[in-house]
Amino acid sequence: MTAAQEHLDPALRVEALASLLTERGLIDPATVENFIKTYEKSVGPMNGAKVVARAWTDPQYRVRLLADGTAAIAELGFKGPQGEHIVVLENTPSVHHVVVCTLCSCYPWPVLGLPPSWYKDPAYRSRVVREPRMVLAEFGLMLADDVQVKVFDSSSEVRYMVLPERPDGTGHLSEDELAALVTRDAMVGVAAVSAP
Amino acid sequence: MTAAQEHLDPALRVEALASLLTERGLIDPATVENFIKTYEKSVGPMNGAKVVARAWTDPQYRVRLLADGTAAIAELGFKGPQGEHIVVLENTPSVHHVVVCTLCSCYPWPVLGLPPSWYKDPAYRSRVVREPRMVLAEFGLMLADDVQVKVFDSSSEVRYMVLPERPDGTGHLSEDELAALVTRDAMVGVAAVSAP
Amino acid sequence: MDGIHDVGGMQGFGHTKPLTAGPPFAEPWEGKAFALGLLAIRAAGANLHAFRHAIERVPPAEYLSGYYARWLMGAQNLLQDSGVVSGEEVTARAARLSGQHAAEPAQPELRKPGMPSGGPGNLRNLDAPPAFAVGEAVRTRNLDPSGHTRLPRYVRRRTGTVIAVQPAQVFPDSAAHFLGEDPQYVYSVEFTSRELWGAGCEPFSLSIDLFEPYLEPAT
Amino acid sequence: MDGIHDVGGMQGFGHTKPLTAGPPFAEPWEGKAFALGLLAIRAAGANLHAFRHAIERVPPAEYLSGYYARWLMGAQNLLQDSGVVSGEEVTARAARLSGQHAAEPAQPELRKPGMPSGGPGNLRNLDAPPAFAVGEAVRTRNLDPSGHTRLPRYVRRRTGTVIAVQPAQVFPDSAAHFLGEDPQYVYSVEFTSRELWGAGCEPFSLSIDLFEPYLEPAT
Repeated sequence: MTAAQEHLDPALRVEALASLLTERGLIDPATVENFIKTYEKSVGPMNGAKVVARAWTDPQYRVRLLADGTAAIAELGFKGPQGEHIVVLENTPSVHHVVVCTLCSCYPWPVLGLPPSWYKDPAYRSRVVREPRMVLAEFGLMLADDVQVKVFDSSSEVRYMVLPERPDGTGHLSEDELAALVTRDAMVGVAAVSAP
Repeated sequence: MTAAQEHLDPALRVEALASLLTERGLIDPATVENFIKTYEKSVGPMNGAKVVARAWTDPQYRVRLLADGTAAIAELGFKGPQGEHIVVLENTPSVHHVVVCTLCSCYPWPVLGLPPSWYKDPAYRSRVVREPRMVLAEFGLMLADDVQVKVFDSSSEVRYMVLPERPDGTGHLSEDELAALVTRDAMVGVAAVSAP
Repeated sequence: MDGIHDVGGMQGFGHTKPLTAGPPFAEPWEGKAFALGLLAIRAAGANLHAFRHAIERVPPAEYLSGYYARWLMGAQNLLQDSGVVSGEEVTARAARLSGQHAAEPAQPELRKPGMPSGGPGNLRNLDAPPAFAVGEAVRTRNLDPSGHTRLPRYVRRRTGTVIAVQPAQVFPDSAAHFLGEDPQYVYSVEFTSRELWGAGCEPFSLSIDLFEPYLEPAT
Repeated sequence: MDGIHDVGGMQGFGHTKPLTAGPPFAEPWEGKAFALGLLAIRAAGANLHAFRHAIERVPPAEYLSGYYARWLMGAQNLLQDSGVVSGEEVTARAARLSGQHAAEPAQPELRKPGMPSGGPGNLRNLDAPPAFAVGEAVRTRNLDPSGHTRLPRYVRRRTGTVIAVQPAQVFPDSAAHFLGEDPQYVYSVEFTSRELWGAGCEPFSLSIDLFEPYLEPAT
């Protein structure tokens, strides 16, 4: 069941595999570079932030986003791998959502890019389904006792994104200015968005 | 909950700890040596083998051993740490017992000494409670389909030792000669005893 | 498979890592490993589910050594399984790249899996209606598959409530082993924390997306 | 504690190691580590249960690095908890022993636990009779303690039969945390493999020794 592999430094393993696969015409180094560039430059939490800012400023968009996340997100041009069916969870003063993937590290790539280190770490994956308030407090997010905590474990191809609460005192900000406030962590549900 | 410790080579960690504890008068290097010698020389499976050989040759001892393992084993002078309450499980042509400690590596030290590497390894601990026949086959012990397999997980201070079946063709052997045939593995239940 | 990957509810992993906003790839090899993992799926004739299972099969100590390290070893598992490259080839090539002399072993024989695809992605349409409805009480079955599954240990043998019916999807337990797509409805099932962890735990609810074969009506 | 130590039924650890009849200690440091672990219990004013829990608290990747390595880190956990030595002291001493210059930090303040002992060993006599009898059907409670426990995950929420009443013993869940001996009867409870692992597993029975508070009558 377990596949034995020679112990290798991963940086060396990747070169060995890439060299063999390239030689056999199975991968193209340009495609590799393109994948890396895509997730370094074009696909990241700035996409999700635009979705959130739009939902905060356009009530009808917000309704569409909560009813059919995938379609509403595609309106802004965001789709692709790990985004076949995206459900948006709205945080309110009384309900706080937080997302995890305990079995691997499933994450809504089109809106948030690739998952950060803490999301993939066994500490987060193991603990947030057992003691979410403790984990959130460790991250600096203190929730009032009367806030309901709802944890979502992404175990199928459904991907979850949190629509955080719009902070007070941001009524005068433009959609772009609002988007600049929205963090990746808030869209996973481990932080709140702060006014500037 | 988890205690962070600097990463150290264990051979160096043991020297550092021994040096600090000796300096503080909390351990005596002679005691350390004595512990090591005891489990290298005096306490090991040769003790259990004597118990088994006695049970094979003295029917009344066998009855006492199965009724109160601790007392019958003490008759031969074997007792001490990890032997407060020893239960002996008798293998027969129709029932095969095998012992494990899934949570750590509990083992009946007075009769078997310290546990071998395979007993402490997560592969054995994880698998023998889920696919014991497969594990026994991997060790080379093939059981007929009509043999009942009974796995014992040592999760309290009760310690288990298996009384293996006496092999055929050993009627002429003395108790000492029989004891020489009995292996540690047979007394854990992962092997049978073979005639010489 | 009750592997090291199934960490939900486990204890002893210590504090969470800080919420730093670093780049997606901390080191250049990580980016390459990421791309190579995705490309290995195609090169091996495999699928996403088989790739996840290949990562689950990385030995526990190596699994815990880091995300892109296990991702890469998972990719190599897929390629080995399909006979695209052998472990010996990787070892020899690594040695040569390190400036050592190493004979290059012969290429293995290709043995790519064959499984008809119902189309791109994992969402599928089913003619039959879903077996469970929103609001219904369901219980996770006493299942313990030794292969790939998306029913983690911490929600097994538990009773919860369906809060959403999600689109039908390719069944990972089947597709990971190239036994067909066997698409199934998926339900978001909500459990109380008390049902999961007993009295004395924090009050919260947990929702997880479970495939229809994992569930039975709660009685 | 649902830690890395609770491996019963886990998959992915590969083949068993061969049944070689090597010496008890493969290398000299292992013998020293063994002795030091036992002596650390006394030096720390702790007990066997606290030592087991100290090993359980070794971080998972280190836990998997080997038996005497985790045993030794467990011993250090005990000594640190009791303020007998600090981690900084161990690091500094290790550096000095390796020929490096390292300032020796101040000794920590002793904070040894205090728990009255009911005598040597772990067997105790109880006035009250055992709650369960041989032949009785029992169910493991929905317990999930975050501290030390001897109720592994793979037998939780399962129904079995008492096959032996064992002597009452110091309760590990209490003693490991120095909360008193709280002795309890122990029952050998037998489960069918099907109850543990569902349909399709090998037929066998599993017996495990469970403390009375882990059990309730099966209804």
